[in-house]
Amino acid sequence: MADLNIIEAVNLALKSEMARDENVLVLGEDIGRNGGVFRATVGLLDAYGPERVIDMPLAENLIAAMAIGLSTQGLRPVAEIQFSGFLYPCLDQIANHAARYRNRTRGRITCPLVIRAPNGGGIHAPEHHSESMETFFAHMPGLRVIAPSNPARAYGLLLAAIRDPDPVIFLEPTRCYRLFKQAVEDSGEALPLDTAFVEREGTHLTLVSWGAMMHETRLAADALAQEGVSCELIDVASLKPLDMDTILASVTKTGRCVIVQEAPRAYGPASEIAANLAEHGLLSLFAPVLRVSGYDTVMPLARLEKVYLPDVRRIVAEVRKLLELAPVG
Amino acid sequence: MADLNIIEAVNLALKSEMARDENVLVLGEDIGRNGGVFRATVGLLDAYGPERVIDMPLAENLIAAMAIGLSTQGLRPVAEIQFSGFLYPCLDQIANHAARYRNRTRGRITCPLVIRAPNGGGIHAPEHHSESMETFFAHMPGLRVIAPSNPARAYGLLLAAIRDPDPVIFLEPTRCYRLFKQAVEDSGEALPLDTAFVEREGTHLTLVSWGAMMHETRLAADALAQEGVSCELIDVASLKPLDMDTILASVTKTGRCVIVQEAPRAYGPASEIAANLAEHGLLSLFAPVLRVSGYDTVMPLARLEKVYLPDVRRIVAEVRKLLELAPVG
Amino acid sequence: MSETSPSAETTVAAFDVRMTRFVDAAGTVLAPLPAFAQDPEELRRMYRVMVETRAIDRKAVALQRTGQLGTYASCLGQEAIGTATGIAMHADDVLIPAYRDYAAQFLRGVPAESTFLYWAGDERSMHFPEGTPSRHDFPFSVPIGTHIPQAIGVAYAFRLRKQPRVAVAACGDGATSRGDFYEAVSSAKVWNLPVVFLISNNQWAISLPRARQTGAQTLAQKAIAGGIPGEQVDGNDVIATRHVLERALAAARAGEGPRVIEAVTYRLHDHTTADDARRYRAEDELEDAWTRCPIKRLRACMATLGCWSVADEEELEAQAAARAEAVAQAYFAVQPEMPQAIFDSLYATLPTALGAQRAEVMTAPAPQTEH
Amino acid sequence: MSETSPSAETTVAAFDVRMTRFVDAAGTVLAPLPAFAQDPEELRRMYRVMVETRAIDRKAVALQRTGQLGTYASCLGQEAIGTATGIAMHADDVLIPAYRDYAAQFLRGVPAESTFLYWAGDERSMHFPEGTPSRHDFPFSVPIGTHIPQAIGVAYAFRLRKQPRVAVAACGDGATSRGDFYEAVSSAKVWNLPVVFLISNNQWAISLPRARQTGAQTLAQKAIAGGIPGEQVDGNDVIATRHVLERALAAARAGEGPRVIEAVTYRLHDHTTADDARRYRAEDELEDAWTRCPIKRLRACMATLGCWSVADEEELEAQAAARAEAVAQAYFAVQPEMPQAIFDSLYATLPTALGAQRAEVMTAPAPQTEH
Ligand SMILES: Cc1ncc(C[n+]2csc(CCOP(=O)(O)OP(=O)(O)O)c2C)c(N)n1
Ligand SMILES: Cc1ncc(C[n+]2csc(CCOP(=O)(O)OP(=O)(O)O)c2C)c(N)n1
Ligand SMILES: [Mg+2]
Ligand SMILES: [Mg+2]
Repeated sequence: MADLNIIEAVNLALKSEMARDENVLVLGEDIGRNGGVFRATVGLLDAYGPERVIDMPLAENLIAAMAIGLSTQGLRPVAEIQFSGFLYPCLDQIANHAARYRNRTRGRITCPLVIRAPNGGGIHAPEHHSESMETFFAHMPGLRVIAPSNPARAYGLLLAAIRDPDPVIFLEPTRCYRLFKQAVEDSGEALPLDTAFVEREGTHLTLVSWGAMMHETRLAADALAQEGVSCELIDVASLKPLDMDTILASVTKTGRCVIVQEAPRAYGPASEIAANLAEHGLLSLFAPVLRVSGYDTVMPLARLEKVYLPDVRRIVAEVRKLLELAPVG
Repeated sequence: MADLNIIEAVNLALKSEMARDENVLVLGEDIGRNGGVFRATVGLLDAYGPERVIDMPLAENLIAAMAIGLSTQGLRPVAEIQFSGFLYPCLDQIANHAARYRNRTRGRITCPLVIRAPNGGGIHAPEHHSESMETFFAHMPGLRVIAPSNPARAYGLLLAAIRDPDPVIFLEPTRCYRLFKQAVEDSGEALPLDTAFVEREGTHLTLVSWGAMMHETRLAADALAQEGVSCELIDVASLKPLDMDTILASVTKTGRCVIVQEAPRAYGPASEIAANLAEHGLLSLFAPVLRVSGYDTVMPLARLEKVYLPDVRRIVAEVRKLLELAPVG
Repeated sequence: MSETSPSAETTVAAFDVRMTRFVDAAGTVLAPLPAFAQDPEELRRMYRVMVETRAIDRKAVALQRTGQLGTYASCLGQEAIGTATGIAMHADDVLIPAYRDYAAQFLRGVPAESTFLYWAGDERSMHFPEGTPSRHDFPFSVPIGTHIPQAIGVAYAFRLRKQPRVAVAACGDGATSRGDFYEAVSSAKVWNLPVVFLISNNQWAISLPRARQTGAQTLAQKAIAGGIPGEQVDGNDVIATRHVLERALAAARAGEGPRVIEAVTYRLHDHTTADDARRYRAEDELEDAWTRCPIKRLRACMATLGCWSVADEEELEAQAAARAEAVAQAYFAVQPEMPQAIFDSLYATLPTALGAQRAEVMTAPAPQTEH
Repeated sequence: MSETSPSAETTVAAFDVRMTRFVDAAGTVLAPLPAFAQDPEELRRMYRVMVETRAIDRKAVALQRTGQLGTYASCLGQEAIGTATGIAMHADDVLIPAYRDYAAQFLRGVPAESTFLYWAGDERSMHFPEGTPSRHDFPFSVPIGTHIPQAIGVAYAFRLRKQPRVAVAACGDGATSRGDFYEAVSSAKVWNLPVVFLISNNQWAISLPRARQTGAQTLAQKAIAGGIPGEQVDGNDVIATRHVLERALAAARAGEGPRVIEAVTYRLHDHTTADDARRYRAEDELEDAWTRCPIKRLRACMATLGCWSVADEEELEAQAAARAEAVAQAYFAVQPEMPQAIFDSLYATLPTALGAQRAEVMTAPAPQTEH
């Protein structure tokens, strides 16, 4: 049981699953000798050789297509896309092929692949390195979309993603890669997909988030606890399929909900959760469902990225606003 | 003033605007001599010549990129993408470039371009021809996304889109291209962007839709009127920016809302509207906000596409369900 | 501008593109035939496949014209390429086809009624029968060219597992304008993969003529961008097409790496039944193209070689018509799928979250079979 | 498999790729120099630009190392290409650059402090000054290669308007693996566009060596896929690079169509300041590459030709250091933007729907300038 950060947990999951299943292979740009620009694949080349650790030419569309081809042959490719903004060239292959082969061949051809990528900003990276890409994938039928928020979940959910017989998009929280450590056991045990995690129980309101924003949301819950506000904290973890049961159960109890996302506000993932609450949870709601989100702006370059990013201050402010509208107790 | 169907209205808008502004040009696959696979560009080649009516090689990424290049030089390209499923290869250029040049050059380089494409199914077309693509664009900051539902709006909104100084995605309702006619005057007058249209006033509930589903929704409103249910009917028309003011004003009045979309349910456009209602309209709502939508399945091939597509029956059924939960008067 | 002295410039690489043809349009044999073509039975076999394919193809068009089938893409005039492909490939090779490669699919075990079912809009058409070579194969890819880079993954899997198998990725001339095509060609040699890129250049991509698709003089030369051999073949000469395909497949199987083949042919039909080529294509061009028809050519060649008679022709015509009719009947006999089928192959196991949607569909009125 | 008789195959197309070099690594002149290079003042000018660019580049790296700049991509070793480009282009041509083309940008009027500001993460860096040639130019495109097909649209606009202008689309070796690159090359000749594709082949794309990027022997030959001329040039020989660029630009301007130039060079720095090339690159390869440094080469050449002295060198070094320091100071002097700037250039007019978001940002605590 070692204390690992998220990138180390990802690395451990890859190592562990490559050892367990020789059909697992990794591909991506600079993932071999260089170990990946974030070091997620460090050590894999030495351990498993260049045939299973494939340095790719600079073409994300090819990476996605090759992963599809490999997966149709029963291999379990785990592709890395270097930065979130470079996922766009993969969308055609993923929507038009990976997510469809099983359905369109009525089960004959399947795509057990994983596409991993860092997601979101906050590390002062160059342009196009800081996008939040959840919505694009979560709206595509036939996929699974996972967004882990801590090392243990990154490890357990990545194992689950690799073992899943269908294509999984695995969006890792860039800014949390090295932010904190957690004890992670290399147990080989996968966490369940399709399941939201109630991270902390509370009574006054439900705070929902995933990925990098879980960290800010957790800190906000801590701050609010100081003020006597008891937050139930939910890590969505699996954006598609979305575990609304867990969220609804919580909101039924608390009657208040704030959802925190880093993606631009309009047509973002939080809207899907809020829409479900407006449909299935309306009678339990004491107050409007609020979304704390990135703005509907292009992701700013480093100097202004903090203006864009939701943070503890904004989350706490929204919660206070909510509590003014619908005071507790 | 001629009676035109939607495709004729699109054609008229293109003709009219090419005559008015020599900077307008059209590009796409088979749009020249062939007049486009849906005939939207019929007659343009003869009228304006091959330099302004550009038959493109088979590469949608190139079409988007070329449109961007042209637009940076002060031209007003209107690109046609042949079928909705072939928009995916454009997403990279649109998200990473078209939607950003103005912002990232602080106003120096701009992209006054339009990308037109048929959107949605229902015409028994082959695979990948029937997708609903709104969400992908509506989530991208820096864009406008328009989805006209009738000939007059197709004409007026397309003029507005071409004249707009920013990139506009113009999603046309495939199944309504030839479904009905309407008197359309070639007035050269653009309709306002950013504006939802209240198509019919009503008191019991608000029905919201856009594009092809407006037609089914209108028919459902007719059927419900027979039963004495008075529906206010809103055509969103501009999905981005979204005119929530008009929708909220209506729901404030009716207290009930059903949103109809053809796209898959999860993370679809209706969710954004519902989320806004859950945030800004909660106190007016007598009943849950319901979404009638496509299912979270791959768009089925022709034989089962009707199973997927929302229709009058499903809309009426949802409305009845709503009225059972919150009876009127 | 200054004149460059010759010594400032040196040639660092040189390439050429060759074209193979054994039989000309009149059926005349131009060069000693490859071994397989010296066996009359082989010639008759290839001819039979082409004629039957054409009969089935015509039946599909007829069904569409009478409202009994959806939009259909005919392979009229391109039967030689599919036939050569289906014969040249080994059973456990993988075909990643374009939508006019019917003959190849039939030879690999796809029942022709599946083809009809596909264009009628039924996903079961792509299930392909167990126990046939087609079981390995990909369905058609409607988004043009997007299947081609997937062949890189398929061929990589063969190499990784040291299997003597080859992936054949087929496409049209239009597809070669796409980044997808190029990214595959550009990278295939990096891993020296067993993959053959087969272009059916039928001169048109819907209404865009080949010359306006790209500045390249040949499509074969697009191979040079990936440092791999590219060659042209007369795609209306089934002997030549089979010959170059067998050669390329053998080379790939032997570890000699990838190759591009441009089979030069002509689309004798409209693009699909939804198209009217008279809008954009000159009648005389079409008439001229008919003189190079692959079926006519092989028949003339066989007649000259004395291995095909009028009686043979009549018998085959009758057989082919009967087969086409049988295919239509088999197609008509297919019962519609249940509505919930749209959920049942979406994931290996339907996620709980989708259970309610599936249930809703099951209570909806049953769909009627439409064509 | 049968033996093919020679008569069955004919050659239908042939191509070659040539390489131009005037001055070798030691500075020896190999062939009569082009006219511009016979003027010592021109040689000194090019040398000065390269040396100043290197000084500014080193300053940027130093600022990054001391936490005063974000991730930075150095052009160390590639100064000749940017210099040649900036000189060869006309003022109203359009440069669609890659991120190591600093010298070209400086020559076209981009202030070096803008470059620093860009890597610090400030969008104003791409506004470029009015009245300079750079005003026409594109900013860097971080998504590798995606800017290249945009050049097709730019060049098309020139042709449509009958303007004698050329678009220069620049990229690295890695970018040539992308469909974007290819779709531009493949289509450019369809309209015979005035566009020059300039590849800076610096042998590495982060950690991927050129040989594993593509099976092609040269990158210049990728031009053949589009039926356009492709040539190599020694990208560390500023004279040769300028010569082939001027020739290509003149040809494009004269209506002779598009061209690909592969400038062969070497990335002497890490990929960016966030990279450590020692992880994947052999030290001796780097040492060897230093022997071909473009600055050293031109200095040796000028010394031989007698138009550069030790005193000249010392004076230039001092000037360049002063300029780099001045650039840093100008960069430090830039005041931070206001938070609402993230809304203010998003649309020509901010949609009403976004007004509330902008207002929210204005009431938030002001951001601090960070590097
Ligand atoms: C990505 C994409 N864009 C556009 C289309 C519409 N379309 C279908 S077939 C076709 C032309 C294909 O030409 P080619 O590759 O030469 O094949 P052919 O039809 O001639 O066999 C086009 C443009 C498509 N199916 N996919
Ligand atoms: C689409 C895309 N994928 C990946 C990256 C990450 N990345 C930045 S530079 C680079 C290598 C570029 O190589 P090359 O084109 O040779 O240019 P060089 O850096 O050598 O000048 C990569 C992979 C990117 N910026 N864009
Ligand atoms: Mg074709
Ligand atoms: Mg490079």
